[in-house]
Amino acid sequence: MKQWKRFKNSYFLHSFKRDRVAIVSFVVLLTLILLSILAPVIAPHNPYDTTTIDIMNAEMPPSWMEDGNPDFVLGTDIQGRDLLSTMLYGLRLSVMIGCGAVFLQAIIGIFIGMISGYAGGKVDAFLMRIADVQLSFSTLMVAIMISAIFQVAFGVGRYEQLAVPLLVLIIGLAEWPQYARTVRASVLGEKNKEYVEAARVIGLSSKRIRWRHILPNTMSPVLVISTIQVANAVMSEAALSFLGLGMPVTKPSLGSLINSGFEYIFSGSWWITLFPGILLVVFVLVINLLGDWLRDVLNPKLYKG
Amino acid sequence: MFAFAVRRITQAIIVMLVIGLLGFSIKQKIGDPVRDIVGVSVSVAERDALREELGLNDPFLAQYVRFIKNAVHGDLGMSFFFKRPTLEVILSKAPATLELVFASSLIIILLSIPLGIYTAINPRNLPSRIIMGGSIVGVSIPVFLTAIILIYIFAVELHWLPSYGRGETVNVWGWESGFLTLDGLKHLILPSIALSSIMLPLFIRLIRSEMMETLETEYVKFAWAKGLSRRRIWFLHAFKNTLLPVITVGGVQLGILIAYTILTETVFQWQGMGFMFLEAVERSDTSLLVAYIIVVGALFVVVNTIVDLIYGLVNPTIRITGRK
Amino acid sequence: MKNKLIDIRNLVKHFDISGGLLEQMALRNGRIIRERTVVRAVNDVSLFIHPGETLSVVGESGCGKSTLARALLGLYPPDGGEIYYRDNRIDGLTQQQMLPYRAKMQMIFQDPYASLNPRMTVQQTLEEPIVFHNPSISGSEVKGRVAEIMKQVGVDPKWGDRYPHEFSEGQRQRISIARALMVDPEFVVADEPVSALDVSVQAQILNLLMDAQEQRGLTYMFITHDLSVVRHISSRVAVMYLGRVCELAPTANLFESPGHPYTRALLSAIPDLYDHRHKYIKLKGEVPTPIDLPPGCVFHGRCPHADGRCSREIPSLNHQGSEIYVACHAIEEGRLK
Amino acid sequence: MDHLLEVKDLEVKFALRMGDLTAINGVSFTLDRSERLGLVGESGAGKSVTGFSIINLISKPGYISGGSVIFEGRDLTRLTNEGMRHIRGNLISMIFQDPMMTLNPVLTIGTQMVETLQAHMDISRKEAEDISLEKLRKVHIPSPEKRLQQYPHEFSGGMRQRIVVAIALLTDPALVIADEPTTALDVTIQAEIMELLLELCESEGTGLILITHDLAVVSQVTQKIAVMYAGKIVEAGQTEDIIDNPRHPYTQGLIKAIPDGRNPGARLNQIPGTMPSLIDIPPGCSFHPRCMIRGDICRHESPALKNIHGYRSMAACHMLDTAEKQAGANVTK
Repeated sequence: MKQWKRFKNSYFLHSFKRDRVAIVSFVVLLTLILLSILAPVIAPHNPYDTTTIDIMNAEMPPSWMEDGNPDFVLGTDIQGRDLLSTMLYGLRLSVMIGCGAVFLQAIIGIFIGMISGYAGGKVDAFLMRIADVQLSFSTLMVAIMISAIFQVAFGVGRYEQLAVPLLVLIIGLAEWPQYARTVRASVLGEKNKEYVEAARVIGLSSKRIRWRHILPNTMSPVLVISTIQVANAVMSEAALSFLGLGMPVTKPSLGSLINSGFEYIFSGSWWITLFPGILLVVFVLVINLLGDWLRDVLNPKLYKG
Repeated sequence: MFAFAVRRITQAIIVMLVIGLLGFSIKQKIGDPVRDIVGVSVSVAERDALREELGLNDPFLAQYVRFIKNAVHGDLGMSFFFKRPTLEVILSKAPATLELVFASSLIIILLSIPLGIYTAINPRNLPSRIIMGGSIVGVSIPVFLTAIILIYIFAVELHWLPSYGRGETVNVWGWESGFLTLDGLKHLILPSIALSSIMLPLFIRLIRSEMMETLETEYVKFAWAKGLSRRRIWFLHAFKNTLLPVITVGGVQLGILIAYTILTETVFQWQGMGFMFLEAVERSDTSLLVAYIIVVGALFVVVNTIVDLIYGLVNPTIRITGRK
Repeated sequence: MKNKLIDIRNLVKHFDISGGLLEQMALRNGRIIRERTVVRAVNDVSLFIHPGETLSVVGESGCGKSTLARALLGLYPPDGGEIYYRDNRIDGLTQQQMLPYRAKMQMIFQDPYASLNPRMTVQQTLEEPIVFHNPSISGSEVKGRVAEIMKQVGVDPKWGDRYPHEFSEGQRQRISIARALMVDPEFVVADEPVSALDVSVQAQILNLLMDAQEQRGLTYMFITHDLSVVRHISSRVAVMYLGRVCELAPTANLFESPGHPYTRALLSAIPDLYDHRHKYIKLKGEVPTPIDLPPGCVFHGRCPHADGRCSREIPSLNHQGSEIYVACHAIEEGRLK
Repeated sequence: MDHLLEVKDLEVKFALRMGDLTAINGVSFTLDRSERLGLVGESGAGKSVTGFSIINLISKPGYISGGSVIFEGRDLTRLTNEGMRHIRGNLISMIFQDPMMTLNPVLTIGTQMVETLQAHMDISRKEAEDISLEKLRKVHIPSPEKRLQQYPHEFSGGMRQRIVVAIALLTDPALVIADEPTTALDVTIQAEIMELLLELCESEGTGLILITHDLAVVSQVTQKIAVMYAGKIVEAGQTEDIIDNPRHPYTQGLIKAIPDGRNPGARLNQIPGTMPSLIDIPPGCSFHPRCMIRGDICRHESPALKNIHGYRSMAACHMLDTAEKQAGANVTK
């Protein structure tokens, strides 16, 4: 109750209510996430059920166009699946993989960042060198390489079966340095502050100091990059799927849908690419906008402005 | 400065050894050099003989050392598909990719510096808001989607520009260049815009935020108090200090463009290293894949080291004391 | 001879800031050599503190006074020397062995913004030390004790569930003091506790510290660069310069007849509210860095009385009668009165 | 009589989301040629904002919302940007608090000195360098020729502040505004910088506004003092009058709160509470919640700065008579 009251009066909520962009983004994001969670319930068709798919329906334009079919509001894809349903299922996959990957990154990154920042010295130098090298390769390149290796190692068939957990693993492994660096930087900033020394003077164990005193104080930057990392993970997933290194066409994510539609753009079937594209961009954009807003609010420098 | 350079170069060599180790391990685990050389239609006994001959039964470390030695001499193995040394294959594809990256970098640098400075100096006016709004939309559109949209508009609908390939190229001392023909340049436009679309917003935001931070510093305030002209304060006092972090971050980011060439080259069927890499994955051409990883790794390391050295030259603290 | 609560003998603390092996490489005369960069923060410092007194350690930035305090409390492991607490050696103890002393020795910090954990309420901050040191204590007892201490330091106990950012600087400093008092310590190190505060608030905090000392019989080690504060609250003063104690004397003696040439210069530099335009002793040159300490007496390069011996031989802290100790060849030889 | 500088009813506001907050509320003072004034106050008193508003360099979102700053007969608040540029660093220079942050780290000292001269005078680089060398010698920088080529990080804090002083004096300005010039420095260096500043101002006939929280420092350097509290001047007068015979209860409390070594171990006089922030400046006299002698009138009527009967100083207090008794009781300390 008290927490709620505190939250109600907080600067956080206050600045949220004042910012139209943040409110709109939040509402859109919430809607999209709800749509993706409820996809099996609200989607008019089940794109995974091969018995309901008729290849004769392939490449139908949206219902408002000349050859449109009211059964398929946004038209159909190359395999004759209802595009709207496929997109909802695709968004669902993207959200799942994105959140899963960020969760994995966060665990690896926070752990390594904390160890590195608190221990300092050789351990720090070693871990951060790895992070630096990996980052200088770019997370996309690392993800592409890991997935390429996995695909060669597992074989295409197995890889497609295991695509969701593998993508979570790939994107998680590719992007942990972002977290590790952020957490490390804020641990370095916090660990020399006097409240940490005070905790040491009390005699608290370093484990307790790390996780009880320092960690909560690194959470603002972690929160900010978490939003942006979800956007990045969704983008990475889309990129991998677009390259044929991610979700297979039978279980398409937004990226693989765009990929499958790309070839047909020359024959005029723009909707297979455009609609999933718009959905992907809107989803990523609202997360980025919220991330930006969050950074402005949580950054004490701008806060004092 | 000399000591600083020695340190950075030593670090680069260590990183290259580690990348070599990774590449070598991949080759060991999933590659099959025997297949790369003789294909699949050879008897088991002959294969074993060949394994022994190739030293594939030696201890891991010995093989690794040999691998590195060969790599230093430019031998990264044979491509299973092309039946040619992998390095040769990659080098034949490299000009396409490097020209693409160069063109994009040029677009990014030429646009981001003025836009970044402008939005930092006028943080609240309308043009700045439009630029910043555009930049966040920009980072939210995946490169491949930008590429597809560009193709749809300018190639499919308007027929202004070609949609795929490099067009006519000229061979200059072994370098297949598309810069020297009108057709080549036309082919370059869409891919390079698409490729720069991901980094341009990031660069604008980076320059803007660094510049704004610099404008808030005491020394800039002191420069105002000295009665200097605006231009001198903005373009010398503030921008020179903005440049330092922008060089470190920006240099690395430009290197990262190479990663995104995989996406753009796929969309535009641009016959570069990225396109080749994806084909290698599809064909399970392990040697070529590993060679690509090592070459691109070397490229990244070289870029990073050069960026660090430039940073050291620009920053008087490092130039004079050799310390960070 | 009074007994000693704290006895520091020949304490040394150096920090190696050279970084990794590669960072240590340097080029000298065409040869690559390995060069370590060591900050010699505290060099061979000996001090003792009587129970119930306030010993101030003064010096300018980089003189090692804060490092000395932190080494004393075991926050930095010393590189040499011994530390005794009531005749028990406490340097080099493990966390467990140190625990009983943790409840006796506490610390107050400089920055009222950084010294409290921003994510913990005042109640949580104050409860933590007492619960940690007395795990069997009941909840209501803890609450009672927190309220009692909060009242003592002048913070309304009903504000316990507030976070630090809701308080002013002075109140935060009071809370920081309350945290140190929670475990009922005997000895408190105060590291520049009023330097960040405005004069009017500074007076409040100094009064609070003096009151607490009187009520609880506390012993203080007071780290500061502000000599007027030192003069007001301390019984004895140790003056540090570049990691060494150059003079240790009762406050009145030190301010009336400073011995060491550095002390003289330092005292002459304090602006006096009522004595306009008094002459200060100008020192030549710059303070050397603790990375590259001069040989001999660390002050010789700037000292108006230095001679050849000063640049070769490190002076030791010599007894000059009535608890006055000075580390100076000129005084020892009688060249300087 | 013509003053060098006359600040009249200066008002500065900060435009914040919640509305405009008044940071400086009707500050007036004058400064004659070669005169030195100390602006004294605790953090949040508005002394730095006052200093910066003289050369119209308040950080955003602050702006001058009223009053005038007359310098050599011209109202600086009405000047164009270009007109103001010719004043800044030329006729009025500033010295900042932290010498480690004031100099641009990527430009040599020489560049930073020469550009100042060239911004205001049509002279060659060589001539500008010669002037710079001469000024560096004046602030006792050894081997200045070599020093011109060096970067700020090659100097110690004290040296950097001396260079900043040299830059401030390059164009022989009529007025130097020094904002806490020694707060970031050690005592021995503080003494050195202050002596240098005093010596140079005296020899060149430069006016000085010294902004500081340290009354003792001010008492060494300036002839006049203005004490600020919550955006207003509460007391102003000759230095010795303010120090020896403060009239305003805040000034009295402030001076008595300084441990001066005359009474070691005794409880210090403390002013309860803290300076109000801009958001919650109390109505009436802004000092009244902390004042020991407040009366009813203090709660709703803001006192004006006026002459005190029988004294040279001016004070803004309704209860001056009571304050006098208070001071009388303590004057023997």
